[in-house]
Amino acid sequence: MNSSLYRQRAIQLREELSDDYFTLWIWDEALGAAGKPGQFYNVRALASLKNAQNSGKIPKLFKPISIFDNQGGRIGFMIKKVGEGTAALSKLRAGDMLELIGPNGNGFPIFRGKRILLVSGGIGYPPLWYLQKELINHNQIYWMHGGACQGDVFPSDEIWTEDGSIGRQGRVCSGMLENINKYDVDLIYSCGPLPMLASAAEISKSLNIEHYVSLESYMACGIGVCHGCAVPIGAKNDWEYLRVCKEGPVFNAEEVRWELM
Amino acid sequence: MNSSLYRQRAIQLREELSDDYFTLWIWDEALGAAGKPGQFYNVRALASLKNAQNSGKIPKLFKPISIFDNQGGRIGFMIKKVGEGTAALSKLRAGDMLELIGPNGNGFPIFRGKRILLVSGGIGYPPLWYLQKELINHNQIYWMHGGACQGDVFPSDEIWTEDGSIGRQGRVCSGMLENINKYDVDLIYSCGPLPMLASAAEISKSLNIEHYVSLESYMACGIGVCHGCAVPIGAKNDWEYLRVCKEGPVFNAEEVRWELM
Amino acid sequence: MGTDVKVISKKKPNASELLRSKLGKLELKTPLTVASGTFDMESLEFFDPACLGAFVCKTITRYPKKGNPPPRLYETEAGLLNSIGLQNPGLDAFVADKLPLYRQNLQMPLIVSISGSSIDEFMQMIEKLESCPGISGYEINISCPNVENEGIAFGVSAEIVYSLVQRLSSLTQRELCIKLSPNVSDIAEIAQAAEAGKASSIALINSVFGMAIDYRTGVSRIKKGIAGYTGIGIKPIALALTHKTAEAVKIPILAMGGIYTWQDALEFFWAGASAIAIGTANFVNPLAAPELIMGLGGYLLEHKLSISDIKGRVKI
Amino acid sequence: MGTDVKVISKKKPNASELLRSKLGKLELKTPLTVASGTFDMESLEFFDPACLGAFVCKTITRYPKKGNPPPRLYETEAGLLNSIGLQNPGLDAFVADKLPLYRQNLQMPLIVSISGSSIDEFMQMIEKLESCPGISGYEINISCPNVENEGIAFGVSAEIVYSLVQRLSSLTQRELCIKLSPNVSDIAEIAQAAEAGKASSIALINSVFGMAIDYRTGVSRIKKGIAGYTGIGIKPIALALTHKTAEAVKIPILAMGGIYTWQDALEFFWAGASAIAIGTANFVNPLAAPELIMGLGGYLLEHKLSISDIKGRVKI
Ligand SMILES: Cc1cc2nc3c(=O)[nH]c(=O)nc-3n(C[C@H](O)[C@H](O)[C@H](O)COP(=O)(O)OP(=O)(O)OC[C@H]3O[C@@H](n4cnc5c(N)ncnc54)[C@H](O)[C@@H]3O)c2cc1C
Ligand SMILES: Cc1cc2nc3c(=O)[nH]c(=O)nc-3n(C[C@H](O)[C@H](O)[C@H](O)COP(=O)(O)OP(=O)(O)OC[C@H]3O[C@@H](n4cnc5c(N)ncnc54)[C@H](O)[C@@H]3O)c2cc1C
Ligand SMILES: Cc1cc2nc3c(=O)[nH]c(=O)nc-3n(C[C@H](O)[C@H](O)[C@H](O)COP(=O)(O)O)c2cc1C
Ligand SMILES: Cc1cc2nc3c(=O)[nH]c(=O)nc-3n(C[C@H](O)[C@H](O)[C@H](O)COP(=O)(O)O)c2cc1C
Ligand code: FES
Ligand code: FES
Repeated sequence: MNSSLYRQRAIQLREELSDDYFTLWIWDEALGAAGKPGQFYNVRALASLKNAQNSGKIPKLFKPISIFDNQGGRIGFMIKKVGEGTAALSKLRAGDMLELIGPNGNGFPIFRGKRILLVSGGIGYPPLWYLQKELINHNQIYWMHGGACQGDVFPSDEIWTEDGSIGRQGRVCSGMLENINKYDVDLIYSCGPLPMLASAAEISKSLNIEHYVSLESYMACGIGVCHGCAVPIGAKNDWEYLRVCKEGPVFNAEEVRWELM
Repeated sequence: MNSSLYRQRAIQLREELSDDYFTLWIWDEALGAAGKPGQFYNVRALASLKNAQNSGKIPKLFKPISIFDNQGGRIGFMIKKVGEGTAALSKLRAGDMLELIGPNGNGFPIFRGKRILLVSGGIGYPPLWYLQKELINHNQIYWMHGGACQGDVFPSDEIWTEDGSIGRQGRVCSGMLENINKYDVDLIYSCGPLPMLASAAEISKSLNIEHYVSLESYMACGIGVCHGCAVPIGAKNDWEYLRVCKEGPVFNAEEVRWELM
Repeated sequence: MGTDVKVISKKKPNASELLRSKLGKLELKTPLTVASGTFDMESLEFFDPACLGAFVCKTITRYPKKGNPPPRLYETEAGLLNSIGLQNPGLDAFVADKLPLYRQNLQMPLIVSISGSSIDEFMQMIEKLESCPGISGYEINISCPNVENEGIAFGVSAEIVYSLVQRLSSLTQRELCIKLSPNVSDIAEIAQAAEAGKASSIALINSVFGMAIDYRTGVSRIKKGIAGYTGIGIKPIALALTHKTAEAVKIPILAMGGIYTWQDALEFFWAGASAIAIGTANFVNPLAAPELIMGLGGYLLEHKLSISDIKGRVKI
Repeated sequence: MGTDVKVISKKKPNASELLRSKLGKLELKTPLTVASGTFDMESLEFFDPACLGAFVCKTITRYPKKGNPPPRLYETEAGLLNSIGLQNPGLDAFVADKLPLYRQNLQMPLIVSISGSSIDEFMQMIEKLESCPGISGYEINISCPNVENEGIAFGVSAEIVYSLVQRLSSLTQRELCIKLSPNVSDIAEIAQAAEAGKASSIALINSVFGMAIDYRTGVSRIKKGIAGYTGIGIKPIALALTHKTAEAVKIPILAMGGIYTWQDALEFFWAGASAIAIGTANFVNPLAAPELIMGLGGYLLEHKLSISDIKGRVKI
């Protein structure tokens, strides 16, 4: 059976990050060669359909998780437990099996010679980690990361928390303008909750700075079949619903019809 | 909260009997005083509804299980794994929690000074074990037990297996007439699969011997509320659907409308 | 008053006030009732009945009904199939034997569920029940999927529902709740017919048509074949139909169908229910009712909400 | 021949013969197809397509459709809510871009699913598609719950279904399969209308109306409110409607609704299906199709059964 898109892989290592965040590492050389920053996998803790009849347990959908790190086949997923699917993932330990579909979607466009601002919120962090590794040798990068509280923040150049428990207090976007000016930014990448991305997009638009966002969406197939993950993309009066899993998850911030989301 | 009918009790001991059969023992003095032979509990491996929303696991119905033994509070359930509910029970070990509703139903009528034949098939064994302990001091008892193969049989006076792997080969009812004559039987109790009970009832009817059967039925509430477990009981032209969980599970064999089951 | 709802911790003295509800003409101490056919006096041995706002009995018919042949039950992956066939002792036995028992033991409004095979039969039943004290209302079951040519026929035609309800409403001042079937093309139309006939509330949903077959033998799991499907698997359907009906009529809705937890209950209030009932959940968790009310009361208190704050306010 | 169904072990040379099926005018190598909107070329990267007897594409309409606003998906306890709104590029783009792709890559019959807002529109579509080679049949979607005043209106009226099907059947010699909605009072009547109009097969069921609400915020999980409910939770409903329809018509049935495993498939054959499709299961288990065919083939072989031995022979 040709299962190029579907795999089961054992967890090699599990790391605890903070209360709800953890990292799962798998090993697959072929996948290591394939995945690009911004791409994601649809993953699931191994669930069997075999006995759906009488198991009392109904298998659920896969969940999209970005590539957090890729060390030539050592692939990491950084995950936040928010609901059922991620809770099942949070129970996995080294040796347990992960089901994977992917890599899916288009990655971030990669440039050289830019002064780049990375803006992430909460679980928007992982795709930008992989991205900055790809960009770091040929660009200047400044990374702002924000979260609700200390548990939501991870290494970056500038930290914001809403409760002020660490770093600067407030929302991460409040500091964007300052840094854009300070570092003469000409390219922005962002990933995080929708309201944050919308604010970030407004700022970049007003300054006419190129800006790529990685969007989230509820997914069923994750491979472009069902059109369930669609978001409105295009010009104000000429947009269409594009699939986060196929044409996305990365879109040009200016083309996202934020007012319709 | 007054929960007289519903309890959670820890398993004190678990015993393996054969491949699919096992016994679970709990300890409850009040229940020990209450239960009579032929009564049953609706039991379930502890399942939580709390997170039904997002657990991926939908709690299922309780399953009726007879009182197999009662040693003044040390209560035993002898169980055969046949489907989902009993499979969940089969996974329980000492210390795990059992949910219990009961005791339910009416027990066997108890007599003295009788020459009794017990006839059981497969998992019809447990209620008769408890019953014979109640009867043994004041009656003469001969117990015939049958099953498909060696794994289905348990201590009794006479064993039948369909595959002949142990005891006499054939169906247990084939030997009834012989024993009825030999022991001058004037009372029969039986429990087992429906076809077996129907044959046994035919034999007792032809000989005009008093006969009580314990019937099985799929149950939802187990306490007489839903009428889901009903079976046709009464005279040939004047019967009604009675509840196995409430008016049963023990019925006079002559009143069971076998032709309608 | 605090003692009315014993399941709610005494530290939160207002939960019982937040839980007070109305269903048409009835004042309910809590918005929780039980689905006809899934709860009876025996069930009250599980918990303090104070968590219930009203008691709905198993449907009775003019004459005794034997019910359907067994097997009548089968549990599917996500719900229950039943085919009871409205087994009941008939109106006279109900009035003679059951009603006194209810009157004596229930500390809450009693709603009597009835079904009939003709408008006349329904009218006869109401007439007789009107002469009995201790009844707060009627649930008119025009939607049982397990009885051929009876009940269900009424449920699918708006005209018949209108004439039935209009006749019945002229016979009683008690709460008149019409229980609808989900197995129709347009439930809103049926609900509007009931409202036009002067029903004082709507109950929904009854069981959905469902079936299961033993894949090895081909034997239907339920003797009669097609049965009534209930439980967690029908929740999305019940919620959609509650919302549709709430948009279509002004009279209050007693909603049910797959409600297991207080979170489920809140979904139905948002969708437009004034009160809710649990059915299949009673079998799966005999303490479903007190746990639901405890959770609901706690949530309302914590968020300083009453049910009327959220009723029908789903954001779409 | 043995190589057609690679998923079946070579030691059992007859499984592929036992799996051969017919759906109306079509000869199928296996009785398994895919539910419209849940499977596309991308899905074929998961497994050897030889396990499929036919390919049903996502519904297309005469003109491009933007689709519904997000969120369009929500997973419930026992199924999936979707509200795609028939997003598709329209007939012309389909014929220009998609059809050549299918023709080039599919090694099996292609069934094109179409929907329209009027009988005329349906007719225009068939007329255009008739001029395109490489199409084996049409699935006429008169049952999508996510499009207002389009499709669904057809699905609930027997008269309209009759006139629609009668016109379409006069336009084509290809397989003409009418896909019915479960959200009707009497599916048998609609199926009979389709048969009278000379449909060559019936597909059922499309999604059931369903809804889910965030209990904390009251926000509908799906932007448009009421959505289409599919998956394991609708299996009992689909099975009941398959049985009802099989009793009512002679033309073959392509059944779907909650089919995940080969055991599910057998239940539908007993109930009267000639072929089956998997939809939501494709998302939950991308290998559902080959696993189903492997299990089904093995079971048929072991018990020396063909599908016609069990089709419609449910014992009630
Ligand atoms: C392209 C892409 C990449 C992602 N990368 C990562 C990653 O690297 N690490 C990570 O932890 N998460 C990532 N996510 C988010 C992750 O997919 C969701 O957290 C997950 O699907 C939630 O599933 P659940 O079953 O745990 O929770 P659910 O029960 O589905 O939901 C729990 C709560 O979260 C909300 N929610 C669920 N899914 C989403 C969603 N997709 N967007 C916004 N809110 C949602 C629900 O409304 C609910 O309130 C990514 C999402 C996308 C689309
Ligand atoms: C009063 C009473 C006392 C019982 N005492 C015992 C006991 O002491 N020990 C014991 O092991 N079992 C006993 N049983 C039987 C036990 O309840 C069933 O085996 C159990 O309900 C099966 O549930 P399941 O979920 O494991 O299997 P399911 O998935 O429900 O069924 C598995 C298979 O068994 C068949 N089946 C299910 N339930 C029944 C039933 N009630 N009768 C006949 N066939 C059925 C199904 O058709 C299916 O083929 C008793 C039953 C009754 C009614
Ligand atoms: C075993 C059983 C018996 C039922 N009997 C009746 C009945 O007599 N009258 C009635 O109106 N509804 C009856 N119903 C339907 C329920 O009242 C309720 O409408 C349905 O079960 C949906 O709710 P649930 O999903 O919470 O169970 C019955 C349901 C079950 C499961
Ligand atoms: C995401 C999604 C999209 C669908 N799109 C269509 C469609 O375009 N046309 C159609 O006739 N049915 C569509 N359906 C319905 C399916 O074809 C099928 O009838 C339904 O899902 C029931 O089968 P299932 O339970 O196996 O999923 C869609 C279903 C889903 C889940
Ligand atoms: S999730 Fe199915 S198309 Fe994106
Ligand atoms: S199981 Fe409910 S009445 Fe017996």
